[in-house]
Amino acid sequence: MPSNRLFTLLVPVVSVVMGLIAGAIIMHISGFNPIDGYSALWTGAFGDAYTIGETIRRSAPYILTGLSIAFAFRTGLFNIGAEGQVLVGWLAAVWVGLTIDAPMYIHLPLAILAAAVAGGLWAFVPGILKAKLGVHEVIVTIMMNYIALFTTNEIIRKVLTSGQTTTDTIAGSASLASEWMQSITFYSRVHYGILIALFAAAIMWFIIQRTTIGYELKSVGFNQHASRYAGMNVSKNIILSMVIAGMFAGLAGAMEGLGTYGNMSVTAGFSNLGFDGIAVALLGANTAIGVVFAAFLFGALKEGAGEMPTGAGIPTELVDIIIALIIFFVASSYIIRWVIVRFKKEGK
Amino acid sequence: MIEILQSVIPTALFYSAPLILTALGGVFSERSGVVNIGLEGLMVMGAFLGIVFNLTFSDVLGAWTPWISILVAMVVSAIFSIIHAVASVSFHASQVVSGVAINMLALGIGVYLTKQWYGKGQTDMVDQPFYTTNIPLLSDIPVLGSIFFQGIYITSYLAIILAFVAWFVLYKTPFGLRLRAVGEHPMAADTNGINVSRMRYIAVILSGALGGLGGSVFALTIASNFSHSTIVGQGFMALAAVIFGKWHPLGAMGAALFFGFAQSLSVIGSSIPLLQDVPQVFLLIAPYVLTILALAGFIGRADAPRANGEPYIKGSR
Amino acid sequence: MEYVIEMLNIRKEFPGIVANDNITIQLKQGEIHALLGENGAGKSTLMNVLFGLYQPEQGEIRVKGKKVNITNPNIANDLGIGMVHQHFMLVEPFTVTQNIVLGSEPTKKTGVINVEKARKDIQEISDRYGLKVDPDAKISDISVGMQQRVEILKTLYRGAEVLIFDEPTAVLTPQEINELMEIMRSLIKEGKSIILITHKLKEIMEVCDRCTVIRKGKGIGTVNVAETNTNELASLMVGREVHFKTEKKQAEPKETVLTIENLVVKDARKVDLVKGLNLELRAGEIVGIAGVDGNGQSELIEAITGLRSAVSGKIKLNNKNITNKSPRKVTESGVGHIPQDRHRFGLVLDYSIGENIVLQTYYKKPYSKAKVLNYKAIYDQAQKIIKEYDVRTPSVYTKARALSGGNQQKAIIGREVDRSPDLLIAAQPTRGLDVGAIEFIHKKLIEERDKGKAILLISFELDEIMNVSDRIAVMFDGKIVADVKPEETSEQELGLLMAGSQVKEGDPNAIQ
Amino acid sequence: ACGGGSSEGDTAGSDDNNDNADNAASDEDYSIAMVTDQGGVDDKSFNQSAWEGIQAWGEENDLSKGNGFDYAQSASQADFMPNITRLVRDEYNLIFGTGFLLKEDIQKAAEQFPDTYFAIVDDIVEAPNALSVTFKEHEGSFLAGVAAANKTKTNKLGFVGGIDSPLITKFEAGFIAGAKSVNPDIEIDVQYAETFDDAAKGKLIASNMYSNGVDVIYHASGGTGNGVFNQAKDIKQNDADREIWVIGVDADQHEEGKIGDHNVTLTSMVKRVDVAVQDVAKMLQAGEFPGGEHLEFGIEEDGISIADTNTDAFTEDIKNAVNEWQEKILNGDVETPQTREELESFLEAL
Ligand SMILES: Nc1ncnc2c1ncn2[C@@H]1O[C@H](COP(=O)(O)OP(=O)(O)OP(=O)(O)O)[C@@H](O)[C@H]1O
Ligand SMILES: Nc1ncnc2c1ncn2[C@@H]1O[C@H](COP(=O)(O)OP(=O)(O)OP(=O)(O)O)[C@@H](O)[C@H]1O
Ligand SMILES: [Mg+2]
Ligand SMILES: [Mg+2]
Repeated sequence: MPSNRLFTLLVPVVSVVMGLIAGAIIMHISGFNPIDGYSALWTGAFGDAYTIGETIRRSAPYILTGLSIAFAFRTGLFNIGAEGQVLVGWLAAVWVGLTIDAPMYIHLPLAILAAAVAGGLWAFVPGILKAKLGVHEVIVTIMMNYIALFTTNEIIRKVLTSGQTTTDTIAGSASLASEWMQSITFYSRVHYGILIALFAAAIMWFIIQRTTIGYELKSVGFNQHASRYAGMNVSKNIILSMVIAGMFAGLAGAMEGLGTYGNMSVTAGFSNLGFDGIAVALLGANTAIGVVFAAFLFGALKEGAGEMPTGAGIPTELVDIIIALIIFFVASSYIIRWVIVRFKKEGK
Repeated sequence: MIEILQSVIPTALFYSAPLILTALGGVFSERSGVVNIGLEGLMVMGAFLGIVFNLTFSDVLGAWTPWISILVAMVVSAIFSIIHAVASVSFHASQVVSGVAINMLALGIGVYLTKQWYGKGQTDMVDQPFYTTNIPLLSDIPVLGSIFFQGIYITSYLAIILAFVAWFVLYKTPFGLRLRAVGEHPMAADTNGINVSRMRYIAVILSGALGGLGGSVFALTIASNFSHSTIVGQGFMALAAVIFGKWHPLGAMGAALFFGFAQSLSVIGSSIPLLQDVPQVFLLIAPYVLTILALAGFIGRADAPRANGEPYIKGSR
Repeated sequence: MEYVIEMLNIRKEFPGIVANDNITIQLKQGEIHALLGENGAGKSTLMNVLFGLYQPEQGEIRVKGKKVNITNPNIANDLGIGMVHQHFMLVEPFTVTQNIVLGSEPTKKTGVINVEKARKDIQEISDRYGLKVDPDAKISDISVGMQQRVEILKTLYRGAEVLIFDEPTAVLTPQEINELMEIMRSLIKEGKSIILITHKLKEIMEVCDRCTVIRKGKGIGTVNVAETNTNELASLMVGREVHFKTEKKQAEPKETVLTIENLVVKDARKVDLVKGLNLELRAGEIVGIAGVDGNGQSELIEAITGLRSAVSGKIKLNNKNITNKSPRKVTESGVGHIPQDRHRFGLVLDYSIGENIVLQTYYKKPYSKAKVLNYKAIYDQAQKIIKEYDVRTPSVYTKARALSGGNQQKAIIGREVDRSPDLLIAAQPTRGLDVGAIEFIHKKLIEERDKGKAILLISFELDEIMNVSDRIAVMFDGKIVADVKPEETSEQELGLLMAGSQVKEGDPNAIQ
Repeated sequence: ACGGGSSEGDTAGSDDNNDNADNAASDEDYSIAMVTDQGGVDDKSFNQSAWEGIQAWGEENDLSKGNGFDYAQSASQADFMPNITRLVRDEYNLIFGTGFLLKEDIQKAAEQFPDTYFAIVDDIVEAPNALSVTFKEHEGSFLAGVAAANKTKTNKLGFVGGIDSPLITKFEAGFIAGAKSVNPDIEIDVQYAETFDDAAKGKLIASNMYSNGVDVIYHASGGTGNGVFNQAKDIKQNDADREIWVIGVDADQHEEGKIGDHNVTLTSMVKRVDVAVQDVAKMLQAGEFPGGEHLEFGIEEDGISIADTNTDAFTEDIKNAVNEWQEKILNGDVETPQTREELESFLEAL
């Protein structure tokens, strides 16, 4: 049998290729030229410094929501609530960015921390309900999403502004925006947040793989009985896991609040960062490094999609279809493995 | 009080019906051991198909259009759900992953085809939606008649009846016993000569049919057209209803009715004297907070079917 | 010929291993045929082939002389082959009746399951073979013995003529084992044929007619039980001589390590199961707890180890109160625990062997420092344990799940013993293991005793209790009702004590 | 953003795929593009209306899509800025952002790209090269209120808002002021769905309002309004004699109200974004782009009107009443309120 490591690399690559081929077939059937379509997609994502900047910017929150969901998954929990955690994190970051007056080296970390804490607190609720009462985290996180949506809207209207739909722009001392990065990318909105996201990925990897905390969290995820037997506090670990997951998602909110937009608006619906994060996590096989790659893939496809209607007359939804197919192929890696093994055998 | 019930219950019923139907699909799928986060996508498919069929054939089919529309939506969504079955049953895919893909795929296909066929992001409104009716005889019952049988969509009753049918099928027939066995202990079922894969395929396809039904009923009783925002979160609420209802058809129905009731109350709240001065945001979040409280307070722990989410691979432990 | 089943030259491979290598077994009409072999020898695999769960790479199966191709359990059922699996194949939330009829349900005209008919049919069969079950009880609520009877009923309900029992006695109490023997005899009387897998040679001697031995996937041969003895069987299967009675010196008990006073513990259903228990255990002795399953043994262990809270009473370790302390505190004050259910409690099956070896100590130096794990130290330790305790695993990085039960058990024992706890609780440490592994584990327990540790052994095997213990405490109805020396008692006497006789007069819980 | 529901008679979709029509544009031609918000160019609302304006202007000048004028569709908030930037780099002279959601991005873009002209619809930005275009929705809503007050038999009206925001408050305040100006005793039930695309919520609210005796509902709630129409039509279907009405928003929502031989759409408050866009385009061509200014399109500027398509319901009497109040607004006799505070003082003065 070929080594596992090779598979973990081959499967996503093959999946992406197959997804793109399927996309080409769909384009062809619908009467579009796949080459035009994909060159538009490429231009839209990597055509020049500007789009590259935007692709990176778009990937940063995906990395973080992906990490959030992956982290929870690794410890046996399903966090559908990243969506709500993003919103409260966003709000908290902007709130601190607006109301506190401090030098940058205090203000910025404080705003980022506020986002993480808010996301963590939001996830604490499903965590504690799961740990203490056995309430299924999936329902509670879904409900918490709606609660976050309505309450953040209300706070923007009633507390952060007087009846407006968008807050003021945060103080420069709390901003992640980088004039330097913008200037080399033709004023894209790329900001320092990507560094935070990559750092967070490193943290996740470190916690999960290298620390006793990760050891306990995974153990509880695999087998609660054995964990209790081994002296671990199962409730504490469930809560901790949700809270850390929530903090990652909260940070994704900070990307938007402190980086991309510098403010927060009343929204009529979800940002989808949290839901897309599920796909990112799963594409990345719930590992930190996998999530980073998946987020970039996701970011590039979504960013490039914007160019498809103008560049080739193809509806952007085609990209959603392609992403969905890629996810299917990754999910069905069993069959891909099977084919690869077959292939190898024949080759011998 | 009766007045409040008169306005709450019929509205709760129409709100709940699509959730009930979809949740029933979820119950079948998860009872067989296949996690189905794809309910949202299945609803999208159903809504899309229901609307498109209705728009296309309303001239030909007349008053029968909505019924045939939901039937078609049901059948095609059932076929669509085979993708989930193939991935998660035959290819041993992670069922969560496959479900997420179903959600993205359905929305992608729905909107893509809408743009292809109609040249715009949303369809027109249908001419032949469902309308409410009074149920003959029953609606004349004093008090109860006006609460339960006036101004009701037949589809709401269909949903409730189907919940009982689902209960009957799952708990009274050999098919149901086998399906549940497959979700609890597939290997035991296998050694008893039950074809695990086949049962799971059937269950997933049933969830596709019911999800499609739920989506099309939503479209034809509430939304009237299809766009990217026709189904936004209802599938996840249906999933919540499945778990809230402890994977039991009647429980899921109860949970869906609870959601409808809570939503209806939150809207009506502003015209109930007692609640008039409550800031609107509290009414808005009330349904969701109530759900959490109900779960924490007296529903508590719910155990999923033991083998839920685990691909069955013959010959492994 | 008179063979009902013939499996000829069967070969079955798993990735990287040949589980069955050219094995032949022939079952005569009306006999009980034992299948004997070490853990992992390939017995279950062979039987799964017969039952249609696995397809053999090679070989031929004949039923009543006719060649058959059994591609799934349905075909096996149709051919009259039924199997009681090593790990029960029962759907826990279902009732007994539902489990039995599952897959071949009687229905009414309406398509509804005909529960009345099912119940009647089951009653009939269970009367005929003396298989007492409660048809409406949920599986999760009934004893292991009854679960086994349900498994047997399942096969009979489907009209099985040939029954395969895969290690049916590993999980049974002695009483239940006797009942099972009776059942098997009555099945033979009704014309059935049986293949019995067991590690207990005594059982083979008692009920079997012939015995086929396999070793490391290869067939060694078939012997007539009447013409052999346990020693011969054991050496056939292991390939060397095996000692059944473990050599040990006289115990030299020292200071008291564990004191339990008036302990009361409730079970999950909030019923008192330990009812004012008193026990004392000293350094350098092995105390065996004998008792019928369900008399509070599990609750007692869980209370000592902090996994379950005590309602009242006191548990003291080295004179320090450890009542209702957390499992971590209890472990740290010097308790080691080999849990009864190794898959549920003993191991995180998805962790590697190495990670499992530090399950109790990962947070300590040298395995971690400032919460950062030191994998080198962890895997070095694991390497040491697997060498010392002869854990057969491809590597320390292998997932625990992939190990055979015996090797999993050895890893757990290695982990617990190596910490050198003052008190070692060993619950059913040899359940399901072959004689070679049992011998090894018993030797280890005695070694620890000789090092001056206190050992509490809980087992349903009277043999084991008699062989290993220095002192036997009989547990009945939540209390220790007798304290005897193995030399001064017999299995018969213990059996009576365990059933509650000779209890103080006036006790309302005396024998019914 | 408050889009209407959808209706037939789409004009936007057909020309998606033929961007190579070769109408050689003269050298000194101006080019104009727009960035939509999430609604998209076929939202039956201001995005569509703006696009229609741009198309009309393009046709007048013998231009074609992708060649003189174009749009960029945004699927989410994250797309606004990339879309704007792309159009800047494609060297369009004037870029419209439609919808208040684009405010921040247009503001930023205007600062970053001083050589390009920008215009925001429905909000205000401040930059010398950017123009703000808003509408006096309160004026139209006032007239809608007048119409409703004249139509109601129960003296109970309903207002369904999308998201509680300054923009939608303009609709609310204008509507209430108009209705109370006709009859101060009229009650108005105001509810916000807090979303622009939850038809179920719209239907719940409408159902509640109608069963409480409301007979005219004015909605400014985009797709949520679908539910309002749905509920009204359902009631009408069951009881053709029941007098209940919906007032549409943004576009003429006459089609949405059709049910058999009836139509529940009393009228619609129409926002002529197309008119505004064409006006601005002409200023640009004339070299008079009013950068830094704020243009408000009201009744006077033909930017706001009240639809009279449903002649059965929107009777001559009502039409006359509406015209009468429209005169008063035009000649300054009535100052229509835009906020809740202004509404309060307006009502006190009645
Ligand atoms: N599903 C499987 N996948 C891979 N290898 C397997 C599988 N099942 C069994 N094996 C291999 O086949 C060998 C025989 O296993 P089997 O379960 O038949 O042993 P056994 O004789 O029943 O042991 P025990 O006495 O412990 O029940 C084992 O050593 C194991 O490595
Ligand atoms: N998932 C798996 N991957 C690889 N091998 C496996 C797997 N599951 C089982 N096996 C193999 O099957 C063999 C038998 O497993 P089994 O659990 O029956 O062991 P056992 O000794 O019978 O233990 P016990 O009876 O206590 O459960 C093991 O030796 C193991 O190698
Ligand atoms: Mg075995
Ligand atoms: Mg075994």
